[in-house]
Amino acid sequence: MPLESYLLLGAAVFAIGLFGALSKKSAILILLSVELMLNAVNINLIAFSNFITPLTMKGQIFSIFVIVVAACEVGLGLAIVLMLYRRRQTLEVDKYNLLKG
Amino acid sequence: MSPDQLAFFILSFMVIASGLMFLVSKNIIHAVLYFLLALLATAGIFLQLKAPFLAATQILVYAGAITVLILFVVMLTISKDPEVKVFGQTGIVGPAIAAVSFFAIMAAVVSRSTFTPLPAETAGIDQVQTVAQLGMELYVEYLLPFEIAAFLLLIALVAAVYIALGRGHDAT
Amino acid sequence: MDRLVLYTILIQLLPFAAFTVLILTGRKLKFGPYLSIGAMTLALVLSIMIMIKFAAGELAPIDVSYEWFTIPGYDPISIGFLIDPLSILMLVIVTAVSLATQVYSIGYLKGEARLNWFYAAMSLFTFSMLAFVAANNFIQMLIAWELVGLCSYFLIGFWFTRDYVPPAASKAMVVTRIADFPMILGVMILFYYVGSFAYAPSFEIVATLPSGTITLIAILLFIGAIGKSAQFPLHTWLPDAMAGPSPVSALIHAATMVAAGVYLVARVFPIFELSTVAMATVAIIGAFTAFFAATIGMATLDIKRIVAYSTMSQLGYMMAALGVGSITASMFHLTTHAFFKAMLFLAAGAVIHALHTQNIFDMGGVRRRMKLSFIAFVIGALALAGVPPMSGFWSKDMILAQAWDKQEYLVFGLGLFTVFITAFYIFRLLFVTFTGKMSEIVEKHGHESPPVMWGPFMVLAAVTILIGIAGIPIGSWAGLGHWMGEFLAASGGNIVHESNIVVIMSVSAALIGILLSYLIYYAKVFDLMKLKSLDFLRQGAQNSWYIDEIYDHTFVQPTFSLSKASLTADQRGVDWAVNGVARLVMGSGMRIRVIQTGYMQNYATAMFIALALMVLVLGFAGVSS
Amino acid sequence: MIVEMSELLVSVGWAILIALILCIAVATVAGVALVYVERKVLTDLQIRYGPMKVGFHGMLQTVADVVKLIGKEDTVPREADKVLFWLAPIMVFIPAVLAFLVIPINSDLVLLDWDIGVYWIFAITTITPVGLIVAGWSSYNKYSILGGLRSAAQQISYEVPLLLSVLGVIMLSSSLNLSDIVAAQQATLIGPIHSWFIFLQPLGFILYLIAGLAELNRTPFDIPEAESELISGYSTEYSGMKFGFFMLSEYAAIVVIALVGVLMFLGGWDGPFVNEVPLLAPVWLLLKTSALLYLIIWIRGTFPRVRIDQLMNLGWKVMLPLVLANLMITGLVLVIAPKVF
Repeated sequence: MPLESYLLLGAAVFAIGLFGALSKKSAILILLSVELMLNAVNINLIAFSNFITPLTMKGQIFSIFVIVVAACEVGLGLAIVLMLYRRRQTLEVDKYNLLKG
Repeated sequence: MSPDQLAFFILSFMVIASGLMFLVSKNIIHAVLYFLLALLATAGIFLQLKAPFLAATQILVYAGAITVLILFVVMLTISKDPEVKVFGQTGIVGPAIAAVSFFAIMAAVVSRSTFTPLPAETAGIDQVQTVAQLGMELYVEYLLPFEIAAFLLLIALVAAVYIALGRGHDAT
Repeated sequence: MDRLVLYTILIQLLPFAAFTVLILTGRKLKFGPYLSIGAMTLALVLSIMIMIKFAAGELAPIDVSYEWFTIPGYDPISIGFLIDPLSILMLVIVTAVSLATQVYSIGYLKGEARLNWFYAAMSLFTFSMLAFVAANNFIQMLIAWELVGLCSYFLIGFWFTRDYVPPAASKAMVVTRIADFPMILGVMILFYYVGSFAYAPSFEIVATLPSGTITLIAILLFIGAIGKSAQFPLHTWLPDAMAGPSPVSALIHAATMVAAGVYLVARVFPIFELSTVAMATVAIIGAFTAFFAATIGMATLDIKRIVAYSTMSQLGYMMAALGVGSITASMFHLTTHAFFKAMLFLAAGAVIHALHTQNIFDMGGVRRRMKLSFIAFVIGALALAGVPPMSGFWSKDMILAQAWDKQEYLVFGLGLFTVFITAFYIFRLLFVTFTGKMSEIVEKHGHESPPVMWGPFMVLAAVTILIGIAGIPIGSWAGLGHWMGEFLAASGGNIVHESNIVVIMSVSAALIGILLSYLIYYAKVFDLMKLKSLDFLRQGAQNSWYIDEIYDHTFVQPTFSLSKASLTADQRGVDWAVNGVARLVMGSGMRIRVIQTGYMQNYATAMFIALALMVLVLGFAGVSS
Repeated sequence: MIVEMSELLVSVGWAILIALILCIAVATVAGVALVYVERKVLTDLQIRYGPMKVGFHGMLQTVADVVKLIGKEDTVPREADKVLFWLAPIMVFIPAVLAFLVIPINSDLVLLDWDIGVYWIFAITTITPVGLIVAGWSSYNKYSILGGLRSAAQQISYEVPLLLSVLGVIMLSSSLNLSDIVAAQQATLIGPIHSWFIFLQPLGFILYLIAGLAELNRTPFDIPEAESELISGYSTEYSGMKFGFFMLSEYAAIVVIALVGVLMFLGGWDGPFVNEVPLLAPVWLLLKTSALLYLIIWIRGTFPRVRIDQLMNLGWKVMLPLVLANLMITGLVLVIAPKVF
């Protein structure tokens, strides 16, 4: 398959993740949507790695770091989610509007 | 149609379909499982891209760690009334515009771009990369970033434990 | 470095160091005044040392420059010192009078809370004046010139809690600023043609310019001098400046700062010499101011104001002397005047200090209570009137002789008449204040001032008597040399040819004035008040010939009207528009506020849509280009 | 296009299908056999006969049990999430099956000769906890949920020491491929003793075994299934062949752990006369695996169950430091050894 199809797949997954992050109600699912977006990035990175730098595999290296960051993010995100739940007994982001102007 | 193409179509269909199902499913556990399915299919895509190590890592990290962790949190915080609306007050029009326009822009950019392998690496196009090569690259060329990433993980671990324990404030 | 330059810098830095210490330590320093006085004493000793060496011919004039910064295409702007007889003479005068007034101030300002500030300002003033005198270029001169004005503002406003003081201080500042503007313009024009700020190259190149340009530059510079030296028509600030403490009046508004204008003209005299029109202007303005101020002095009631008008008058003489082409005469009169006028101010200050009034008709018979002040005042009055052998006689006589010699009969005539008026009004002051019956106030408060006050003015009195020797035209008259003329020769000073007719005329004019004053105010042969026909003159003189009122009507009131109109326009028009804009913003803000929902997702959505739009726009722009 | 596609599907599908069927067959046979072996060994340890009726010495007993499970009524709780309830056993079974993909039988015979070999096994088996949680959650039974969560927590906790304990071997052999790892153990260490990594990594092997037992939820770490506390944990509500799948995958996983242990620490198919008679290789492998399985069953027969807090403490406070120390020592030796010898 040509590189472009993988890039399009990455864009589609990113768009799905973006839509989820912008529209979902549950804080956990928003977190997962962000993970989907990171995943889309990984698809792109590995596709590039395969087509542009097949010998040095730079894209794969980068996606390893992306996965590391994603793991950190989930760990911290879930800790925060737990704390929020303890405070407000809900994870619906509609209830968290302290920034209201 | 080559096996390669077929695999790609099936896998990308799985990724996108389960991604969409993730968006619309009312049950949060179902949503998480669709998420898992999307990621496993992505791992298949990685396999197809000659990146088995990353495919395995994807399964290990996302399926083995992240999904289980999320299921834990879902179990711990499951809401008493199951009536859960899928979408928040933002609605779906704005996010849909954003997502679709993002995809459209990316598609336009991709269709207008040409990609060629780095001149020095054209020889590697058909070569199968091994884990050993990846390891050498990671631990020799990218040792410092690797160490920093490890340290970041450690910090995140400590911070997550500290936050989740909720010490110092209204721990209930 | 040349030792002479080193000494000059040291003389300037001593008062500056005193200022720095005083301003940094504030009120805490107990011995603040003594620090300042000590620095001043050293400066004076150094100045006199230089002067003696110069007079003995051991030193030669020097003009050094140290590069400060450069403007491409022009001579470097430098810090430099021009040390020649003219500046050395001024160094001595400034340090000497400053020392005297500072010593005097210990007594005069006893118990003032802000004494250290006073001494700091005095030190800064002295430094500025010395820097002005020693400068060898226009930039340095302008900086010092403005600093001098600033210190004058500080010192006039020393008692700023009294309601008449701040306007007086502001007036001094504003009026001199009005004069400074043309002066800076002159300097800029000069720089445009010369390409350098330094005096020496300027003088050389100016000579090659067309006469109209020279006249323009000279007149513009002279306007600055008019402002600083309180010449007609920019003299109005000086009488008001008497609101400051008497030592300030003595130092700044009699001896030094007001002389800065005269010094400036003398310094750049090579430029004036090239233009007959400028010279005539200087002469006429000077002579007229001398006469004009003297007429006001005849009717004024305030003791300090009388002395102030006499200062104006004498400054007019100095200007006139320059106008008729004699630096020697001008500088000689500046020197003698500095000492006797400072002394007069200090003595008047002693009287005011004792009696707490400034109206001479409230006084009377002060002589019996304040003998030393009386003696000093008599010496000063004689010197001012121009009675031999007081120093004032010699210097004023030199000016008249110069005018006579140059056949400037208008200047000579005005000068001679002014001698008469001067003698009249200063003895009027003397007789009314010190003789006759003791008034109640004098009975009650009259007492001699402490030694720390009378010491300085008695010393100055001695100097007043002796300093005349420096200018005795012994060469032509009694067979000895013109010391002043010879000393200043290196700075362009000339030797004035005396003539016996002038001496006789001026001495008799002075004596007639004294006699008249004696008859009216001491012997009371007749009462001037009964001459109703003179009332309008008296009224005019007492109101300074309505100059302030004229200014008020021609400049101040229209400005106020314009300001009020502008205020109305601002409040009705501009404010309305500004508030309208604010209200518009606020109103629309209140409406737009609702989009701040507090939900991160909304913000992120907006961000991404905006990003997409931006990419679209940029993409189209990129495609089209 | 469609014809072409279907042809392709058929050809590729056959390959995958054959591989899967092979795996499933191996897993099923291994699982079924192990159940029988376990029963027999346990009864032997307890000095009784155990199943004797079906077949020779009850050898077909488990086969009969499977047939019985297939025939049993498949009950589904009314409140259960039916799709997930159905899906969970498969989610547990598939990883266990897929693990067999990369396990070699001798130096050439392996379904997928993959350079990430052992990493694949550990990666794919991490899906199992998800299945367990889903099973527990979809049963709509609080014991099931608790059991599922406990087993998931336990598996996640012990995955870290398990992975780290084999890293020493991977460092020594510098490969993830199981065939390469076995080949690395062919060299002679001292005389007849081959350089099996159990000699070079004794601590690693012990830790691997303990972590493996915990990973398998086996005694003494069988808290999630503790009958006395949780009524069999996540599988309470399951019956019929769905329950059979859980059992099957559990025993298949035990076989996988034992196989990997043999391949990585005990020289794989290495043994006497293996070079002369290549057919001996699978036999040696089978023998060694059986021995290891016997050890695991033996442990089940003799050790009491630990408490959950003891389990967690052991995992994080004892195992983890020990495996890290093992790893550091291995690394140090690897750096220093080339200079010494």
